[in-house]
Amino acid sequence: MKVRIRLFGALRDADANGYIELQVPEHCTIAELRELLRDHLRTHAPHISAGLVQRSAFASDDEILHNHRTLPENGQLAILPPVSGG
Amino acid sequence: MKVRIRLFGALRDADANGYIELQVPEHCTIAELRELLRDHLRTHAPHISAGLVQRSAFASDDEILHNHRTLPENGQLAILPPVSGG
Amino acid sequence: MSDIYTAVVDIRETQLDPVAALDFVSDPRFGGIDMFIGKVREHNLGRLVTGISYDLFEPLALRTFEAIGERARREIGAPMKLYIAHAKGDLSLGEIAVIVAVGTPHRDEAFRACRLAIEAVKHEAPIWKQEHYVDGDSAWSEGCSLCEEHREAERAAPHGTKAHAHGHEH
Amino acid sequence: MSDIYTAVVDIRETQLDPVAALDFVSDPRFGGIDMFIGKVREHNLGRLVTGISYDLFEPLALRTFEAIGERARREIGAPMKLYIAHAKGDLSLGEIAVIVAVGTPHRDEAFRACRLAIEAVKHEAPIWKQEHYVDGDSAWSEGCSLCEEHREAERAAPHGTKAHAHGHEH
Repeated sequence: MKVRIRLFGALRDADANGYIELQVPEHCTIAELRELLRDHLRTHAPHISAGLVQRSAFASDDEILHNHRTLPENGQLAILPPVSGG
Repeated sequence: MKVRIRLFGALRDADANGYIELQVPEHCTIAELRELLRDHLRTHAPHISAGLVQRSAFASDDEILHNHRTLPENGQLAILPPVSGG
Repeated sequence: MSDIYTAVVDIRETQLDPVAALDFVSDPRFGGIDMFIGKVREHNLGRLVTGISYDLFEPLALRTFEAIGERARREIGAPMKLYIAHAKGDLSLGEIAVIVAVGTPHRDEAFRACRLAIEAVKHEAPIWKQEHYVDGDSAWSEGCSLCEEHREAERAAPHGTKAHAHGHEH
Repeated sequence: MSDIYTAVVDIRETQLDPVAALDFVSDPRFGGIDMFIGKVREHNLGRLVTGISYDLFEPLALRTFEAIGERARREIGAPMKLYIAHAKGDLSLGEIAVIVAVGTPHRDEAFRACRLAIEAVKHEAPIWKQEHYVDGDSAWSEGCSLCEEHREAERAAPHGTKAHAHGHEH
């Protein structure tokens, strides 16, 4: 399936579109998606640190999705680097 | 000397003028003044409780005057019942 | 002291103004502002309140506010602007009785200084509150003694389950 | 939930409004209001700041604000109105980035709920801050990981003298 991952904060530098699209296996977990995204960025956005991806959370519009979760059916995700509001 | 004691809060009921004037000895302490005021109120404002006078502080315009202090030279004082601002 | 503003506001002339408080404590150095506003509420200790009259000993109240400001400044040890204003006179339900606002570089300092200042205003400033009830009755609030000797006597006595060290609610 | 107001405010359209926040949390039942305002300040970590850009993941930010409000309500166990608004876009020095305001019957509840809410907004809401410096440079702030696994790893590691449990200042 194809997922679209919206980018925020420092991760916006990874793609000027504001999102990244990846082909991933059905029933992929968030942990697996994180690996795939890291591989993708190593090639397409080498200036983004792997540590930043490691410290980032994935989320749907509704909630944070931790490592054991599977992907939302609509394939719409966001990756949230460490937050600094206020 | 004559002192004028301004009244506030619940102690305003002690005298409609908003103050009480007393004749007191020179070099009187605040503790002694408190006794004299209590005696005065027992006669002139018996509805005022002695406990309220006991729990009240005396003050000049500048500061609280504790029991060991002597009277300000200008004879101007205030008696402050327990406070309840805010 | 230009970083500390203190006022007693006669309610017959004007209302207390939160916007003026915020303006006063704002500063390019400051990222955090905390403001406490005390208002007349409709219930107290189970009775329906229609208004509150505040009586103040003004010269000493203003000196007390200044001293509180200096204490807050020492306590937080950071640049700070502080605004303390208290109403005087007859307030209706919902009207503002007191404003304390603090600006500091960071939020923790602002919260700490604001809390310290409002607690001190309530416990130390020569201000008295008379509540008016819907049944036409009025009562001066139980308060906090400024008399050192009495405070010590209260501290020595046990107070049952009340958290407040001197045995009354406010 | 009508007692909790949450908003993301696009700074190109309007500024955050402290008066609107105070109006929202005012209520005849409430004697205490505490309001925290976060503003863009001119220094951070020794650098001169000219402005801050805020990036937000809006749907989740609003849900997070709502959840924070419900948590504050449970925590204080009293009637409460709470207002949380955060700016989005490019802010100049002195402009308001965030407002949290709380109205409750008594002041302790208002202070506690306000503090709880602003801490949660800073540590949990999907919001990112890019600082712009006088030398033309810009940097995204070091932040707080929302990633559970990473938070646990940080908790397990020692952090030297910093008070903040996850090893960065904000």
